Amino acid sequence: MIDSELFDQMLTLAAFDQAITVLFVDDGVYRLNRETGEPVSTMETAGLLELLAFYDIESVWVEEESLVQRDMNLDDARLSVRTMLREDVAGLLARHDVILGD
Amino acid sequence: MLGERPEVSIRLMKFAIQINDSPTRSESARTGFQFIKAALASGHEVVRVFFYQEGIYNAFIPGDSAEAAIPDWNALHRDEGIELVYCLSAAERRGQANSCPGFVAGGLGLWVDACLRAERVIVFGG
Amino acid sequence: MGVLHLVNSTEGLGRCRDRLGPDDAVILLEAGVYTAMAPSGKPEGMDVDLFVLQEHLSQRGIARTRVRPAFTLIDFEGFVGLTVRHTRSVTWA
Amino acid sequence: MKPSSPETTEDGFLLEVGQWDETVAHQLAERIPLTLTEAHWEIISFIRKYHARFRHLPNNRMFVKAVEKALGPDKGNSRYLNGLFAGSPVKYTCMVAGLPKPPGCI
Repeated sequence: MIDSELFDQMLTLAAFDQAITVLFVDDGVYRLNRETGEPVSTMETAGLLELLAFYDIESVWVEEESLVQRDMNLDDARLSVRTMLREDVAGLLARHDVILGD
Repeated sequence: MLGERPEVSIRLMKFAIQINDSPTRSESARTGFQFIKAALASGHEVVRVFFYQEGIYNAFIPGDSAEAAIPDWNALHRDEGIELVYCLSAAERRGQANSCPGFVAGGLGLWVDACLRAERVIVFGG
Repeated sequence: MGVLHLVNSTEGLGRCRDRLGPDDAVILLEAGVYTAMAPSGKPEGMDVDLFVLQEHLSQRGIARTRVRPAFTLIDFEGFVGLTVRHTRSVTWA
Repeated sequence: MKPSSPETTEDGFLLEVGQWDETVAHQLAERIPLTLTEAHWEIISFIRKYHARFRHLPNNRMFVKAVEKALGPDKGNSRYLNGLFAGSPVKYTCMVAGLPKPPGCI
């Protein structure tokens, strides 16, 4: 069940036609697989990303170092999430008007 | 001779504030409360305070001016006319009904509206 | 200009350390103020303006002499000023 | 045999999601009261598919957007949906569709 209040906040912003970028960092990467904590390539992750995509949230990133530190990987080609390096996160933050965390 | 004038140092801003923590379990609600008071004292405007996630408990735990431990949000609403909106579904999810005076229930749409009207968005807690 | 990083936990400073841009600033609040204490000098890799909320230091009985010199003590009015100077902020819990 | 009136929560949402069928939908609609037409069924079947696919319930704004994405702007707008569902589209659509209470509905 995708019931996170953070996701509802993102989806509502998207429904108001705001351009949204989602970035998973630190323990946030576990949200890519909340149920089992297994590697992130699961049906549920696909479902979450599908929901984001349904509302036109297609800029979805996960920080490489956060994955590596947690022995997680993103090798499922079905997943539309892209990885970025920690050193590029500052630049991403600077390109947005509002930054909301969890 | 007119030199270059320094930029006016005080720029008045519109703030949208989100509070995400309970006033009894964390300091963040109180930090947000004091931030808002300081912002108002500096002449800034607070478009709306939106209470989300655990922050909705602020709408259900009466403020206490005397102790000053629990923010007196109602006084802020009464004295400064600040709009206090708690997220209805976040409150329902936590089984909370009958909010304290000064608060109104609303949806995330009101938060997005505040973000769009404000020049600065600040999130406390969570 | 830049992003203002609000750090309100002891882990927060470490979390934002490698995610700072050149025009950013950091303010320590709540439990985050503990990370303003020794070792002396600037926290490694943080070449940005660093602030700590004085009120939250006092509440924890931390004397200003124990705060690293790299941090500037600031009150709530100064905190508001920082959010005016930086166009966006992010909270690291 | 089905009970003649489906058991609901205090707010009128079906207690046992598995009990839902078209007859139950009509019974739930009668209590609002709403008379279901083809136009209603199009929206009801959309929200059931949406919920089955995403395991998520939208709030008002998301719902309008979601209907717009699935069925086009003629249907994905507040005026059309409010008219069809007595001014509370996301609430009554979910209710008649046998889904739980959606977020942010009074």
